[in-house]
Amino acid sequence: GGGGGSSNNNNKGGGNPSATGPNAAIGKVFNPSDKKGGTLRMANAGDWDSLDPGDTYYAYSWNFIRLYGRSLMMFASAPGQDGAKLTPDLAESKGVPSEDLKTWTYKIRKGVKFDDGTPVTSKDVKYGVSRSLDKDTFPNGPTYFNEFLDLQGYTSPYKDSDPNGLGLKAIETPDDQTIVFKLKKPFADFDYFAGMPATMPVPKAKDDGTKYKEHVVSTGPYKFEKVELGKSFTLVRNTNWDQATDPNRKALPDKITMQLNVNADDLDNRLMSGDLDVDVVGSGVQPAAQAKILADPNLKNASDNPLSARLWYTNINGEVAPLDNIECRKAVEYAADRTGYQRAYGGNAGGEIASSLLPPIIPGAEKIDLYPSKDSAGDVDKAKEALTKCGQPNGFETNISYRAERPKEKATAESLQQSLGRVGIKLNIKPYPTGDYAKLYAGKPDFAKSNNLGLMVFGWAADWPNGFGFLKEITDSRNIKAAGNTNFSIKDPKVNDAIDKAMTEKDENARQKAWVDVDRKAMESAYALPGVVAKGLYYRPKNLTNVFITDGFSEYDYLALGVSG
Amino acid sequence: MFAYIIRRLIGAVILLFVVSLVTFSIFFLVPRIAGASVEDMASRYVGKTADAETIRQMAEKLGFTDPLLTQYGRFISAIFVGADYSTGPTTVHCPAPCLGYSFITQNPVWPDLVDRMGVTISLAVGAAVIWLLLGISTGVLSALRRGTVFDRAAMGVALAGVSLPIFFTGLLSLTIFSYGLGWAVPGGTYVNFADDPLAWAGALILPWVTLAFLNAAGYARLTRATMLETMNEDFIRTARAKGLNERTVVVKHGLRSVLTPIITIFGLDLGILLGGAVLTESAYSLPGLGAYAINAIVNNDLPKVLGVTLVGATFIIIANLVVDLLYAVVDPRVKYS
Amino acid sequence: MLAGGAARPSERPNEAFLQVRDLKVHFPTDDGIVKSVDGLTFSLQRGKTLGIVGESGSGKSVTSLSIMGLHKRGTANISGQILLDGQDLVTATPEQVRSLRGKRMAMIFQDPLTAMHPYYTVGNQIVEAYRVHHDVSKAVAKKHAIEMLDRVGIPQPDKRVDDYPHQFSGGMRQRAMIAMALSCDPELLIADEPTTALDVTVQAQILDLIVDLQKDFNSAVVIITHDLGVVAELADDIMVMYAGRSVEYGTSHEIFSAPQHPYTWGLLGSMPRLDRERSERLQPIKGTPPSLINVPEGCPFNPRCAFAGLNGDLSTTERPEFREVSPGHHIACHLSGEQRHHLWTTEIKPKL
Amino acid sequence: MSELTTTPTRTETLLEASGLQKYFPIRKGLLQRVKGNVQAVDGLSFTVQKGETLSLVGESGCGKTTTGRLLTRLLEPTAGKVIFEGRDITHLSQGAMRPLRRDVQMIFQDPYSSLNPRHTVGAIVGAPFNLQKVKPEKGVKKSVQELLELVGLNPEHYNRYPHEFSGGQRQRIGIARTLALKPKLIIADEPVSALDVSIQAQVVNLLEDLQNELDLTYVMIAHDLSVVRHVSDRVAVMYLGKIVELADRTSLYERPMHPYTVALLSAVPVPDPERKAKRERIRLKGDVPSPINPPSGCRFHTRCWKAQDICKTQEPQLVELAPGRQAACHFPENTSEQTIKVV
Amino acid sequence: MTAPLEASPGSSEAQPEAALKGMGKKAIQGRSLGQIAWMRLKRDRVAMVSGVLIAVMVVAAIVALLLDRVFGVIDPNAFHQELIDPERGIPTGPLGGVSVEHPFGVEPINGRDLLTRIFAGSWISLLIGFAATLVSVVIGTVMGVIAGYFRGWVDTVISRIMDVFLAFPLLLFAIALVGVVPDSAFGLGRDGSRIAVLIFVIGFFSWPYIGRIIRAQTLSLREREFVDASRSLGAKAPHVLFKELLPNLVAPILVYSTLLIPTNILFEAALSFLGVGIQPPSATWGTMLSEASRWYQVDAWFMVFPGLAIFITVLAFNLFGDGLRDALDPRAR
Ligand SMILES: Nc1ncnc2c1ncn2[C@@H]1O[C@H](COP(=O)(O)OP(=O)(O)OP(=O)(O)O)[C@@H](O)[C@H]1O
Ligand SMILES: Nc1ncnc2c1ncn2[C@@H]1O[C@H](COP(=O)(O)OP(=O)(O)OP(=O)(O)O)[C@@H](O)[C@H]1O
Ligand SMILES: [Mg+2]
Ligand SMILES: [Mg+2]
Repeated sequence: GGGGGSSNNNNKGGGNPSATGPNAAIGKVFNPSDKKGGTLRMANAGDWDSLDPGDTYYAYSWNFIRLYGRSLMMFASAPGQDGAKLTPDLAESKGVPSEDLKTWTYKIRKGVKFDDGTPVTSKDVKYGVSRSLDKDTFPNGPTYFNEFLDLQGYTSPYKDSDPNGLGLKAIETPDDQTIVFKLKKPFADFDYFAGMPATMPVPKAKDDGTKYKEHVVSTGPYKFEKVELGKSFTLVRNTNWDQATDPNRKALPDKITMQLNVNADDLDNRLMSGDLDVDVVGSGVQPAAQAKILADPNLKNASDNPLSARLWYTNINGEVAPLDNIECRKAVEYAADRTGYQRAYGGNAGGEIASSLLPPIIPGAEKIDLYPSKDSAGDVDKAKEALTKCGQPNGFETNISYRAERPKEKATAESLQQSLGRVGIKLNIKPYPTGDYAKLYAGKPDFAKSNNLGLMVFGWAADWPNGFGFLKEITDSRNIKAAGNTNFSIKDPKVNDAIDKAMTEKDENARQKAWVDVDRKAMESAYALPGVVAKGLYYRPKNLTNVFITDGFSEYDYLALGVSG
Repeated sequence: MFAYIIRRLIGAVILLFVVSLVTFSIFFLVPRIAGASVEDMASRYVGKTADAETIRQMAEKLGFTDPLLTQYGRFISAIFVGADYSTGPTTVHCPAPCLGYSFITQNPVWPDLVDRMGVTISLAVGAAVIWLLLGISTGVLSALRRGTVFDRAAMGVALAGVSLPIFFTGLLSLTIFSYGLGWAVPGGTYVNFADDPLAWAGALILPWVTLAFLNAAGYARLTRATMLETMNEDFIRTARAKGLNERTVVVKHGLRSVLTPIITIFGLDLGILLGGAVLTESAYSLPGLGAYAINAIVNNDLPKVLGVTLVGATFIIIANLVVDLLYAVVDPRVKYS
Repeated sequence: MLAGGAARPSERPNEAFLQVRDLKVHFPTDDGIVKSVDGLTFSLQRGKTLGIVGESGSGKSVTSLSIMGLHKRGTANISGQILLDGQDLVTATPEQVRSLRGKRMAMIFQDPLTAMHPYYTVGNQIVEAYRVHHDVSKAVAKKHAIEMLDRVGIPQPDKRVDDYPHQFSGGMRQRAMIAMALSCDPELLIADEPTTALDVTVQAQILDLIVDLQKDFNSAVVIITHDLGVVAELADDIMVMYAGRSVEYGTSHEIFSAPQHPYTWGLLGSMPRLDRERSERLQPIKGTPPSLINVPEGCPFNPRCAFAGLNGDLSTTERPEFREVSPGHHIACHLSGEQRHHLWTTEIKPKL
Repeated sequence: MSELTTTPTRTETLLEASGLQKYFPIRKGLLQRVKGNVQAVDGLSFTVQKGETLSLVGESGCGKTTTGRLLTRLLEPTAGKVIFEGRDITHLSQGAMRPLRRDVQMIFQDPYSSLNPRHTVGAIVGAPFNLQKVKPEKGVKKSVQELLELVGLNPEHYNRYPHEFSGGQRQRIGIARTLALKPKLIIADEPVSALDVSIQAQVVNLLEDLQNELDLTYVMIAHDLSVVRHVSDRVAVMYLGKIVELADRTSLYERPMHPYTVALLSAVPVPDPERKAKRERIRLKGDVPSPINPPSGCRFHTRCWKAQDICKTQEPQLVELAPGRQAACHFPENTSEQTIKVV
Repeated sequence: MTAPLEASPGSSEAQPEAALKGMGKKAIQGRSLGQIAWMRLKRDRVAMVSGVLIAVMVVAAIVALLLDRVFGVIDPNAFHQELIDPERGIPTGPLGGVSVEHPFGVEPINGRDLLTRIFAGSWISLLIGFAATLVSVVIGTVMGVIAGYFRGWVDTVISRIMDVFLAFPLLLFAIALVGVVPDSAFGLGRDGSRIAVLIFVIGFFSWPYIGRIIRAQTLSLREREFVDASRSLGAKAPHVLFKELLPNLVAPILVYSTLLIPTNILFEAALSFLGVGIQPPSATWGTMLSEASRWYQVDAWFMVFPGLAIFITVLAFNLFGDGLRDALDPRAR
């Protein structure tokens, strides 16, 4: 379990106990209600990666999927940090580890049925996990099971000698209620894995691989009525869902509609005009809507502005001269005007200025500020000093990359161009297509080096709100591959050592401290320029009930929402 | 005439081949030339965290390692005889015309296209009707009142239409008429005509008008110019000499001649629009071919790009053919052998 | 309808059917005022044919368009009088003139291909002309159109009525134009160079047709051309125009046998003729037609006239009056009767 | 007769056409196969003597222009030969033809479209020098100005554009252009038919003067029979792509042999009201048939008042019926030496 | 859509007679076609104003290029964040931050001065408009003239190529190509390669429109006798094409170009809207307008001036084009 009792500043500025007003849905339930009925209208400015539980990786999707699927564990449907705590869902209780932490056993609740009335067994869960291992068919989902389960060469139930597709040795189902996971290496936080959508049961009979996403068989309170890929889908009540088997869900609305690929500004407008209830992507409104909301007290009262476990930062590429010199990297750290960075992300409402990688919302996070400056506007003198030490007293020229379809990253690049320009560091701005940013451009070390990408604007959100979930992927240099990286730049053995230490630390508190150490080491090596910890500005339409921000996903808890209208 | 149509159709097929080949090359060859490896291209089709081996396998599975012509051949053969794709547990047959199978969204492209076509056709045809009415009538009036305040004003307004990009006028119209005055429904609320004709029209009225506003100017100007020219023709003098009243002269004799040039550009415009009104669809969140195409391009989803390109090209070719045939209807002097 | 004009109610036999008095048509343009027609007077009886000849640009077409009221509003300044059966067309409202067009006066144009609408069938266009002035059904009008086509000598008119103009040959088109012009029994027919675009053989056919039809309809006909042969075939009276004015007017016989104006002499001398011995050399009128913006002072013909010097500087200072020199024969020339007679008999006639 | 004195005494052949034929293919159907031909010119044979004027007359569409264009090799003949100064030029390449272009020039029908409206008079008249890479001794400009003077234009008009000139003046510019390289033969395609009577006379006179001065040979294409009579030594009458009669001017006008010639002559309106009553005219019925599908036998038989069965089946050859007089007719008129009055 | 074009070569001097007759001796005092057109154009006040406007813009654009790129006197990218509300990201001042120092106001978020940016952006927008037009006009004219003059299989081949180009969804290809060409291509300076690619893409894909028009005009022009006259003098094909025919196509080419330039400026705007225009921080009117479209609800002033700049340019070119057409058409009076 990840949840610790450390400080959570979600309520900052929202401590007002009154039922309405800004941030009324942070840390508590706004407009609590048990009234059932109505239609919850949601929309998405983009498209889902997949509705298939074995093939999805977006946070909002994991939040939303709980409406139609039940994984072994789940983030509790509760406001604030309680929402980041794992609670058994399909399982009767948390996983029972073996002594060596390599075997985890779960008992499945009795009485849970698929939407066609068939009872759910542990074999369906095993099948679901097994098929999610097939990355040929399901490329989108996470690969934790592939990495941790003792696969012994198993690749896919579709290539299985067992006609039932249950030939995977790493999962055992001694009976219909029991499921046992066997790992290659010990892992204490396996419950997080058990909370992934991949553990949602999939009936083999209904599984047709890539087409399953068009007609996912539900175990949750809602089932699919209509799916139009890329356009919309509708959920209606699943009559085979039994409240008695499910302590976690209220299932208030009768129906949930989802529109895909809606123009983002339009979407905000429709939220504010009451034509729509939820923007499912959960990263907050667009700048235009933000400006509107902040200017209008009425709108502002109906908004929430929570901190999230997402960091916007810029990689400093040590492979590119002269940034291979730590002093030059430090010059960048000093020279950068972080207020400009913050403005690019929408000012105070868009995020808090970050001075290190680990967001404060992560349990145990500490403030580390190695490159302080007045008002965070950058310290020109210090930067020049560092440049001199680096042997580049007049500055140097390098490129800064960003994701083309992200205006905020563009604004960041422009802002850094200005503030680094003050000390003679000249930046040329290079946008690259968002979709291939990690695979073909910034995330491909060869490319970054040969294209002289000294700075690479990026952002990171944790799979889970803890040190491991946040830092491991972006700081461990041993993970760096030929392409498709998430760690673009941090290559420091000291950081790696710190990670190893944190990974093997058994004590929760000490582990948190150890991750803070990773954060500090990473900042010392100056491979990353932290920008802002994201704050989404969420608009909360009037007729929503039971609204609250969950720290599990840093957005509204979709499981709890109801409508009053 | 029949032979002519057949010949044109054969020509059209050849044209489509060329179009598809060039599209194929642009989206396939150009990145290769620009330095992307087969693995780079395949890496788009695997998950975020795939390792090199997975990528290599994917490249093989997608056939990226085959010579380009083999790949193109596969694409073409799929159109005629269909193709089989693995969905995991089974393989599905994508029946002809199978315009490819997207490995990113894991579904065949053709049904998508058919689905999107409805939206685009609704948008294009509706707008076309409006701009034709608007453009031609303005043009005629302007021509008849050449040099008057009306003429200047009408042409000025018409030019305003072409002078502003549609992503701009689109948003403006939404702000004013939808969010401001509440007269029109907001963007992204498209429903099929069959489901609810009223809602369908409601969702489309703003895009129709905006798109029509953009295009009407061209038609108004063309009509005006042709009309001015036509009204100098001898046959107009003859019509007057017969004692016809001015209205009949203008409408029956003058306007009739305007049809030919109008049809020419109309065919082209409509053909292009039917291939996807990219900006309009994106401004109004309409799930049409244009939006689909943009999405496909942004995601580098080659089969979708190819599919949508071919559909667009087909529309243009059909439109051109229809235009040429219409000439013969409108102008009895035109004969095709 | 084809019964000729004998029973026309409005006929006033004593008065000329068409009277043009001091007609002036001026076009203001970028370069100045184009005085296309500048004081033209003539009249025409029913059943008679007037031929108007003159060089290109002498104002023939402008005159005919003025009579028909076909000048574009605003572009032309028209003054003087055009009396059609006593009604002044210059002061009449456009609507009044329109109602006369096609019905009481009709026109045949030079180029029958461009003068017919390419997109409508020949029949349609005749039907249209008929139905503007007659409230009849389409079927009736079509029958009438077929009759008219038959009348002008189109073979198989019931079939050809549905052809488009481009399916007709040049001669047939001109016949169709004539059928259209005559469909409402006009009392005045203006033919502006009706055969210029046609071959000799076809021209002969068309001229015959016009003669025949005029006999049947008893219309007044104005025929405009610059081919003296054509007017000789058709006209009773001939008016010779130069620079927007009439320089000579007389019966056809007189104009050919005893022309009085040097310009007319020039015209006769410059055309090779089949009916005479082949002359060794043609005698062109020297120079080029005058600008209608800057019409030469005095007699407009003076710069090109071989005899301009014969009466001092009168030719260059004073505009010659258009006067009657013998009954029905008018000219505008400063030369005296003897001079003209002398010149004609000694210098001009022998060379023709 | 005075005319006889103008008949050229020299009999040196400058140009000879034999069996000249031009078919324009009509394509139809799926594969665009040739489904027929416009038989625009179908077997013309004639010679042009040095210094004479040969005229081609006939109704619109009978193939006059096509013939002219074949003679100047602007069109490739389908069959037949063109021999210029004893040299077969029928199949010379464009390159080999180029030097010959100096000797054979063409005056075009339409003075409005035959001058490039975007070029100055100087450029137009000087073009032959440039294209043939001839450098006149006095320089191009001087030579052009001389040419302008020669055709009766003001040499100061060198820098004007064609639109500033009247039709007659334009035709003179065109003539000046053809004269630039001192050609031996000029093919004049309806040089005066677009002009006004008075201007027409000026141009006709000019052409005659130039012929005398420069020893030119003309092939004159025209449809105005009066003008043709005035300018020609010999006249060829064409009907539907064929020569139906070829004779010296006097005989042709006074004693036409082919019925078509007779009809043509009688159709010319005569500017003499006295004579119109007396004249007996032959009216041809109908129009010229289509050259795509010309009538069998004698092509004129469909409109001929003398036609008999043989005319439908057998094509009459162009034969010399009297000295210097050829006609293609089974039943020619005026075969005896009788003289008819045409008018 | 393609800009309509009606000036047929037939009409451009269809009746020079008419002009002549009226003019007689005095008017014959040598006025070339250009002079006549110029005279008429001068009288067309709307066209003249448009023409002057275009001239002013071109000069301003050149000045902007020099000031910004060569002398570095102005900095269109300078931030003025003090003018921006840090919470809302939009200018604090009224009317989008209009003030004496910033007469057009400032951009949201970073407060860059709009006047300077519009000024500095003018050269890229106009350059793309002009150069892309030049590319398509040159290709289109050459191909069109060749197809129309030679006819036969040459015409068939070229016409089919035009069909292929027309059948391509241009926007999609622009996006694909712009994304693929490396920024360092062609060794051009800042923005240089992107501008080059945009010019190429826009120009290269829109030539068939003008190609078709020119082909149609050539088809009718080649029937005119001066072409035969030239051939009969021994002119080779290139001479006929480029010395005889081309000068007669000047009117449609000019007119079409003035209509195409604004279309291309808008095209750049559309590409910017789709994210493949000029790269930041360089300003173009298109990028500014597309940027503004994200802010239009809260800072509508942002779009006023870039929108006006595009609007006025497009309007000016169109009106000038109209005027030019009227002036070059002798029938229009
Ligand atoms: N709308 C007009 N505006 C200006 N000038 C005009 C207009 N119409 C005719 N003209 C001028 O009036 C004069 C007379 O023209 P008109 O057409 O009557 O000549 P015409 O005698 O019929 O000549 P043609 O034999 O060539 O037909 C010409 O100089 C002509 O240019
Ligand atoms: N390029 C061509 N293609 C097809 N048919 C042609 C072509 N050129 C001419 N013809 C046809 O050939 C025939 C003869 O044409 P030509 O121009 O030689 O006639 P013409 O005697 O000069 O007539 P006109 O007196 O009208 O100038 C006509 O029927 C014409 O339609
Ligand atoms: Mg006239
Ligand atoms: Mg001809």
